[in-house]
Amino acid sequence: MIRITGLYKEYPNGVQALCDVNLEIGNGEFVVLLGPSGAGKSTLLRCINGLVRPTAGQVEVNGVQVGAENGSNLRKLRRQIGMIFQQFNLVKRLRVLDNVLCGRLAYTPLWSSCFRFFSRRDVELAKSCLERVGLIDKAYQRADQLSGGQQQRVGIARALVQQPAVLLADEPLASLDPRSSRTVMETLREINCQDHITVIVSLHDVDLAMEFARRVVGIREGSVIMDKPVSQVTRKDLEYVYDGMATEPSINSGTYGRTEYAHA
Amino acid sequence: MIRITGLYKEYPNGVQALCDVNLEIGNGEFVVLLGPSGAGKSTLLRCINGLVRPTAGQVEVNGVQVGAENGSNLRKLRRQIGMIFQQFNLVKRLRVLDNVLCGRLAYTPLWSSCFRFFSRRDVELAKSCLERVGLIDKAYQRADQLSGGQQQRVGIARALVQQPAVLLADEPLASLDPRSSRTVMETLREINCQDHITVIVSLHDVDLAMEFARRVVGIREGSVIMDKPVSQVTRKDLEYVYDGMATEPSINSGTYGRTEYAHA
Amino acid sequence: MLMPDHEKIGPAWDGYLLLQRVLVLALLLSVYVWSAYGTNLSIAELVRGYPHVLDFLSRMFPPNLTIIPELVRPTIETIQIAIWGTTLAVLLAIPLGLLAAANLTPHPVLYAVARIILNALRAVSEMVFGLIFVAAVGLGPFPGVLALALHSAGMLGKFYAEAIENIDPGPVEALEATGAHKLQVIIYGVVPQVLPEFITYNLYRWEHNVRAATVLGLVGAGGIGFELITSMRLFKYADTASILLVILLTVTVVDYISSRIRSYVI
Amino acid sequence: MLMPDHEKIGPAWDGYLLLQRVLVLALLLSVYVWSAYGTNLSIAELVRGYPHVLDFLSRMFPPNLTIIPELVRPTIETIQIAIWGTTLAVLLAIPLGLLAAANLTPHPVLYAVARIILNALRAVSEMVFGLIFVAAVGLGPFPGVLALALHSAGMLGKFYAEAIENIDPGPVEALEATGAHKLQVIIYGVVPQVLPEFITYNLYRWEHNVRAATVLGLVGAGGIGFELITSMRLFKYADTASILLVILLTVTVVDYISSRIRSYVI
Amino acid sequence: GCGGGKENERSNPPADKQNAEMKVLKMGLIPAEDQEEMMKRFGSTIAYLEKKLGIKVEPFMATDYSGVIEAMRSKKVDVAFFGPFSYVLAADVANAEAFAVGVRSNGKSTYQSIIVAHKDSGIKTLNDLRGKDFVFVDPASTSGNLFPRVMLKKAGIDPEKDFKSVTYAGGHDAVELAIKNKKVPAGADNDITYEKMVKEGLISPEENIIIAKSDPIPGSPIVYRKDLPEDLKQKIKQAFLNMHNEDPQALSGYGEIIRYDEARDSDYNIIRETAKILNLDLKKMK
Ligand SMILES: Nc1ncnc2c1ncn2[C@@H]1O[C@H](COP(=O)(O)OP(=O)(O)OP(=O)(O)O)[C@@H](O)[C@H]1O
Ligand SMILES: Nc1ncnc2c1ncn2[C@@H]1O[C@H](COP(=O)(O)OP(=O)(O)OP(=O)(O)O)[C@@H](O)[C@H]1O
Ligand SMILES: [Mg+2]
Ligand SMILES: [Mg+2]
Repeated sequence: MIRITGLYKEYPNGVQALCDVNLEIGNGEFVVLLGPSGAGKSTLLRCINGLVRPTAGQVEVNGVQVGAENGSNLRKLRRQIGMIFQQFNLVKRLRVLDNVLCGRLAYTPLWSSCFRFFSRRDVELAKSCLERVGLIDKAYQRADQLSGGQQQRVGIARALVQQPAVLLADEPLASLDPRSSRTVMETLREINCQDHITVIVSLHDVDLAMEFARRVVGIREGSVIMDKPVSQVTRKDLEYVYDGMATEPSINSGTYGRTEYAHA
Repeated sequence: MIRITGLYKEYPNGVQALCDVNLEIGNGEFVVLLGPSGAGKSTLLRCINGLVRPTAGQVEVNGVQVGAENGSNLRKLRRQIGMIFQQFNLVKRLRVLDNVLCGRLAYTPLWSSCFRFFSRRDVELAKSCLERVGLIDKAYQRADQLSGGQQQRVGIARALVQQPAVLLADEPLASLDPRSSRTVMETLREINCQDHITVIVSLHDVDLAMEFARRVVGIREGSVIMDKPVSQVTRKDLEYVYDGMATEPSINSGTYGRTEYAHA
Repeated sequence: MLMPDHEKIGPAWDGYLLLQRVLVLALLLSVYVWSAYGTNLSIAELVRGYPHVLDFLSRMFPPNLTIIPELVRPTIETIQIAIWGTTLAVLLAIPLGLLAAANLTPHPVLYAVARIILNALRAVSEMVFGLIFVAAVGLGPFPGVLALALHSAGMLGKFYAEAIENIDPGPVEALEATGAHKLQVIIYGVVPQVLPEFITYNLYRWEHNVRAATVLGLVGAGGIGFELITSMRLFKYADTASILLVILLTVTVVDYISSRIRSYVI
Repeated sequence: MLMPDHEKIGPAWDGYLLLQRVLVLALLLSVYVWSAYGTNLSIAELVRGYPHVLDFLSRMFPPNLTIIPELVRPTIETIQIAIWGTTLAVLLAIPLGLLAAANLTPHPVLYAVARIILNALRAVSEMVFGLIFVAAVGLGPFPGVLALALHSAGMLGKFYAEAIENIDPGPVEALEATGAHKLQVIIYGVVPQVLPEFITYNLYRWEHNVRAATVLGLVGAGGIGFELITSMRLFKYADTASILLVILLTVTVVDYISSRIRSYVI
Repeated sequence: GCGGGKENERSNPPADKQNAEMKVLKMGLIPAEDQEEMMKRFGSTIAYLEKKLGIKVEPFMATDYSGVIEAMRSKKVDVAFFGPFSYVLAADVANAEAFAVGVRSNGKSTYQSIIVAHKDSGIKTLNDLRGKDFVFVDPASTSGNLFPRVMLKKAGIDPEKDFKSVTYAGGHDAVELAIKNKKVPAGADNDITYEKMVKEGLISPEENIIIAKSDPIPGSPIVYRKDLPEDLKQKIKQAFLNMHNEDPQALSGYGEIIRYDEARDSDYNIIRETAKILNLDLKKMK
């Protein structure tokens, strides 16, 4: 259960990124955040696990207040919250496998992680997650030798290996081809359905959002301006979220911003 | 005119990223590169302006051989080739406007750029490009204070301000919302049509590719496996490029990897 | 010169900023002129002194290579001292540097304390530490090791701290978000990022400690720096030249090792 | 410890790598033990020397604050010398550092030459430079400035080069791709990335030069370091304590300035 | 005067156990002014001493006397070579006692400060120095600072007031070179360095002219800690005094020394008095 009440965030340079956000997300939900660039999606996600400290308002995850906690309590909370970053945030000089294993750190005794020892189980788990994102053959390469999409998938594997109760995904598909995108979204759905993991994902791909989400939250200029089950989301709603898309001439035949092409 | 013959690229770690690529792209073409993650799209684009040195083969741009040239000749060539990077590659500690102005460096006398002086014309041009990507209000902010999509648009503005003869765009839409994506693609089409600028863009969004491309090149495991005018591209072709997409269960009603949703 | 001016937007920018820059420049210029007077800078003097430099250098040639066998022992001695001096310094500097890094320090008070300790270690010259440790353990290489260790710790700690402040915060955030312990974040997120700098600083400091003639002379530890000073005092400039060659060799070897390790890590 | 092993894939990895690491560890350990013997390390000795350290420190207290007015002039003198010495060093080190950075050097030969020059500047101790310049321009602060400048240039150049090698190549590539001149790439792509390190190194070196007693003493330039040594040699430890306080004050002020400028830039 | 020896009762405990069963004699050597060469060839001297004393002798060569004095104060050094002024300090701070002094081939154990001027400076007498630049060696140097200052004072010259500027060169050699290169018209040095540099051809007596010489300065003494066991002190003293008879080899490598003569603490009172003339209050130096 994630409860966000009266959340404000103003960055030091004066940008008002979030403005009175109120949200309640139940356990096991699958929520997609939609919104134009700069709307505050990343900021909102980062407030949920305490990476960004709100100017005002509160975030509560499973009854624990984020931000009030610190030290080992905060760590315990974060251990349950996996995060996929928009800019990947990999440790570039570490190998892919080590990057993924980083997701297991919170489960590893301090002393043994100092020597870079991970349990055999963790290593197996990491490898299986790499397999899931199709990168097992790159396990021993340095992260900075990967293509954009490959790096993004490493970031996804790192979040999966954490086996969290809540998964925050910030544009996890940005650099992925349609097929990998689909695989990733299916993976997210799988862990959401099977393991009852709450998934909150910000997306720019409206089609995939419509297909996978069960609830859609629209954000614009720091405020939540739409919050509906996916079945009730209309074209108008989406136009409203992105503002002005309706005026585009190329929207036709009921599909959204897409033209037909030849079929074999 | 870009002529690529027998291009091979093997990275020092042994990865064969490109394998006998042959391509000819005429002036004023609008080419979209499609291909799964890790196919070699970025590598190919980077070979065209000489950022990656091929293991074998040649790239010729407007009759000038890339790589054989160096010093001021290479610079003159590169000045004509704008590039939008997948990972933005902004100078994070510079302001947005300065990042965009970097695109004018090759046109600025050395001595005056040393003191960070740009002509009034260049500054105006940079501002108009920022306007085009909708970021004029962030002009005096540091680049690292922007959201993902905003950073990407700064990278696009930097390439536009260069007023190149050839524009290489590596996933320019990755972090953009549908509306911004469309604006960017329209901008690319505009400069392609009006100024006869050759545009080569790698994309993951098949719909947009189909809508804007005039020619589609499919890459897989370092080889060109498809090269057709967009009108002749079939669903089968795309399945072939991404391999295995046909087996996905959710492809229906003639659209590609997309489900219908409610209409208002 | 490359200061970001995020706050200044719009037309006010140009005039205000120009004024500010002109003022800073004028201030800097006057400091330089003032210092030039204070230090009697004179290019003319330097140019006129040119024959004396040649005379000095000519007395160094040809280097007296016959003394090189005698230099082996002092060189090894100094290398050993520098190894321990630098290693102890590193061990001291790591915790201090972590506490003195603004982006990693657990508490502002700890930050301030760590900075003060580092400043004090650098302010107390190696000679003073040398005397203290001679009093404690007598003459020889051991007090030299201790003196070098303490002073070097001040320098290394400061450098570590500032290298850490420069890192990309992204990976660190990512690790924090997994719920990893601070120490784990440091080992997996910070260390790989600062490793090249770490190598640079430590090997530079080692090299510096090999050349640390003054302290080692003071504590009676001898070494290659001692030979250098002695040869200069005896006006045996041909010997001096040989000793400089040996030092150059050591420096070059270390520089090479450093660049190899770094190119492997970067 | 954190070496990447990209090439080793699969099951062969564990055993081979373990062996390699054990061997490296054993080697390192034996070097340390060997050096410990060579330098007569002994913790017992250090612990037993404890009362002598106290005796030493007690002779420093209370610091003789009455001499502080007399220290103002030497302090200002040294600050001036350090300003010019460091500035000249920076001017020399910038081109050398750029050439000695593997990722920026226009040609491997220039790289090698620049590295050799930097190594030589570091190998030739400040004392030797001091003697040369005394011969050239006579006693006083000016030869001190020159000696500090040359030696510091060797150190700064190496640090610049390695800081440049560590930068994110992305922005540099982006600027190269626009057809910008190499110099423009450096000013817009490299400088903003290394600026914080640049500030750290230069201010550190300035601080070091303020404390550079030996050379300045040798060339007859005096200054605060010279006062320090003199007070120690005359066993006026209460004066020594005061001088250390003055140096600590200088160091702290510079450290504060440095951290302010850096936090503005980072 | 302030005879350093007498005031040292406080740190003069009876020879303690550690001394009684001393196995190693630690020796601190400071190459003062003219002795660097000797220090480098000290091996035969060590061998001679070990034979005579029957215990191991461990030498430490230091470039600066303050370390050796500190070590002596904390009883980590038993025997040391000092310059005359550093001896006075050591007697005061570290309970040291002079017992022998080297005699040079000219039969003298003393040396002299000199005032040197360049031939082109037109300086012929001390009085000509007024209004000129002047360079001393180092504030703590006996022959390069203390004695020259007394000479000047006796000639009615106050360096701080009557000279255009006063600097310290840091080394005896630096003074001579500065004068030779006309960077400064005149300065202070001692006769030993002067002669050595002339011999090496670094300066010539025609260019660097000696315009004044000081009273004899007692030579650099060999000292031991006062609280060593009496019999050991005697053995050490005898070993040095008999060196030229028993093993001239041990003197060698030190071509200019022909033997060691006995020295007493009171020989160095002249240094103490000189320091007093200059208001260098040794009592404050604790
Ligand atoms: N570190 C920062 N400092 C200052 N302003 C920031 C910072 N990070 C983000 N912002 C600003 O806050 C606003 C919201 O940013 P956020 O990253 O949350 O947007 P977003 O919805 O994730 O956009 P995108 O889809 O482009 O990633 C933007 O206007 C951005 O410029
Ligand atoms: N610097 C590098 N060193 C080693 N291998 C690399 C490097 N850059 C890319 N590769 C490898 O080369 C192959 C092609 O990479 P490239 O970046 O061209 O792919 P891409 O088609 O752009 O993929 P994406 O859509 O994920 O960006 C990948 O397998 C990648 O792992
Ligand atoms: Mg975002
Ligand atoms: Mg790519």
